[in-house]
Amino acid sequence: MDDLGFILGSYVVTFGSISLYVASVVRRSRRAGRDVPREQRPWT
Amino acid sequence: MTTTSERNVTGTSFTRGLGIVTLLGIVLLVVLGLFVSPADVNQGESVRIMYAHVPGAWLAYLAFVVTGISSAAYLWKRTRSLTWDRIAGASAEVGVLFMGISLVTGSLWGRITWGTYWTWDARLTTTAFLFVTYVGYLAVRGLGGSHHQRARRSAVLALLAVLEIPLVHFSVRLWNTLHQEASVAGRGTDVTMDGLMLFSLFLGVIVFTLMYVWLVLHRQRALALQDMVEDSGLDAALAARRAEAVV
Amino acid sequence: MSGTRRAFASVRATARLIAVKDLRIERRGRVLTNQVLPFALIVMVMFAFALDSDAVLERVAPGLVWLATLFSTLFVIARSFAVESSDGALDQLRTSGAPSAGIFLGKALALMVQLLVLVVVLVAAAVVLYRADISWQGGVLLVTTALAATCGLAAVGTLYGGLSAGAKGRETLLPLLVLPVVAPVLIGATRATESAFGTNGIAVGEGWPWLGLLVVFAVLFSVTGAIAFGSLLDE
Amino acid sequence: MAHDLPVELSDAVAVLGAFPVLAGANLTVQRGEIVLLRGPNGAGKTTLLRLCAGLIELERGRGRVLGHDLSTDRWAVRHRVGLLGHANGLYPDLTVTENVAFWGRTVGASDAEIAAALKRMALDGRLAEVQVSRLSAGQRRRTALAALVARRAELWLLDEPHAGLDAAGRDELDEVLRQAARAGATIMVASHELERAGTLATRQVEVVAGQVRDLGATS
Repeated sequence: MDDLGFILGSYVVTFGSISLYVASVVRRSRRAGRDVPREQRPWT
Repeated sequence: MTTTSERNVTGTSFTRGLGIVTLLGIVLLVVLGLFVSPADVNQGESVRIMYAHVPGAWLAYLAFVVTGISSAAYLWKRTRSLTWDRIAGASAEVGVLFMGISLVTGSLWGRITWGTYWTWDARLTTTAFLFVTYVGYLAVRGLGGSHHQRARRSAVLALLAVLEIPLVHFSVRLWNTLHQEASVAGRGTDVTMDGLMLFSLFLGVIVFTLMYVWLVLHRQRALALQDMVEDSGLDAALAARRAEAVV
Repeated sequence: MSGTRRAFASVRATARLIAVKDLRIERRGRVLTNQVLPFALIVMVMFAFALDSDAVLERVAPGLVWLATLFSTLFVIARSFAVESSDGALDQLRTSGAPSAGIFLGKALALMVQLLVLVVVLVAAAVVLYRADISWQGGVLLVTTALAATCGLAAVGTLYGGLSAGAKGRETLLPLLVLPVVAPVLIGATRATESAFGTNGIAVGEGWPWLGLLVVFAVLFSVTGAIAFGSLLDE
Repeated sequence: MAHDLPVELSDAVAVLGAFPVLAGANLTVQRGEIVLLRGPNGAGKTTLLRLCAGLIELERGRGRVLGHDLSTDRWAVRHRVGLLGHANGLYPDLTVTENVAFWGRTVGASDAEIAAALKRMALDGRLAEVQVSRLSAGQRRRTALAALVARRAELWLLDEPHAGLDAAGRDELDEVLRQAARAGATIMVASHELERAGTLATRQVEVVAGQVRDLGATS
């Protein structure tokens, strides 16, 4: 069926790009986290 | 201090729990949306896109509302705190992400049901303008300056965006109703929801809300970390400059 | 002589002072007449090349007039703030104690006058190049439309121009910020002008609701701009 | 307000980007003083003046200018100071008179005061109706100084005011500053013209690596 690619594609786009975003947030926070000691983080 | 191996920087037990629930929800949503829920009478299988598209679009709008409210909270003297600014920024970023995704999934859905990727429907056009506006907002956030400069500038901009949205929406709608007879509705695209479909959509909204909260929490904390890194960089630079004066 | 005896110029006096100053600079520098207007006219001619059909041109003439206005507006805004930032005048304005609402209104007023000149020339070009024609009633609608639309454009332009005036490298941000916001002006002014031109047999009467939209837009952004300009200009 | 010191900085830090240009500056200035800021390039003289003008944020430390707290109320300082930076703040398409009149009027100066300011810097003659774009660097500096005179500021902040001026212009400038100080204004001048500025100043301070060292009064 022709539509199948579109339907699967939209799920892939949705969760794929969110995963990429999560990865970038985690990467950035790890890099920043190296220079901030744990006790200075208000949420810990 | 240099715990380079540290993996979980912005997480707490709450966000970890939230993350697990969200992941389970996503799995359930995909299974329900793609396999279990029935095809629509009119739309056929393509209705499955709805479970990813509609919640994403709604949450994007919600994210921009949150950005507006936190910007106002920053500007109001009694609640002024950089946390509000970071929530506004994080929320706008997640909103742009969700809205970008919805524009793509929406056009895929449109291609199947309307036979076209894009239509100049009022809601769609407003959404596109909203997307560009918040891309601009994020660009302004990246302009630099001190934390409070950034916060003030972007908060004013966010409130201007709140003013802009109804104007754009209203003008596009007026334009649309007067000049576009062939509307999207009435071309066999109506969805007749049965119980399971409604439940899947409902689940989608919940899953996207959880995802939104998780993302904003983490992003907001990552922004806080970046601000702290800049501050501690200042400490080091300050010490270096003071040492310069002694010589 | 001790203490302050500095008189605060009122918002109106400041606005007048700034508007007169900006227009005088334009009269001497002739950036609008010697650079922006020719650009806008070339764009109009290029549209004709690209669309290549009298019938189509006649139909889209109102849209082209306002599209050319919009693009030219970006240049006029950039010029308006380049004048302030090139020799540090911005710092002097910041330390002058002149009310920022006055600075906003003054700069917006000067911008509006320049945009009006631009629109007049472009409408004339549309009449000549695209064979648009205007009835007597259409003329009234067109004039009010031009006033409301340029007022809205000037308000938005000044607001975001102030934001991008501060530092280098921000000029490229201006179109990204301004264009989505002024979409209602483009839509409203184009439809109103269509009625004024009688494009596609649209009656003049159909243009008035669009004029309403333009007026709402102009008023909203003028007021908001006067309030918000200070915090965008004052770094 | 009469007892407020014109400038009180303690441990003031100001940054450009991530760089601390001022790294803990301490400075107190009394009313009527003419303070010369000396020091090498990049020491932070310009930033110190801009901080006092309320144009940049006080990142850390405490600072009061003319009684206003710099960390919370720096905008209130602005209209009470007169700043002459490296840039002249002039509109090249306007004439000398138009420029001075414009800046005078933004602070509510009368026509007579504007005319007096022009006369004070000897700009009321042939140059009065000349466009600033046709002036030499020194003549532009003169025009900027006339605009400054027309502002009647309480705290004058001058960054290299002598630069570009000829001998006569320098004498006129010094006389203007002395007169303003006698009338109760406070003046801070950053300059490399140590000999000339040294005779003008009542006190000298040295700015080094973002900190201020008092060199004492000059006789």
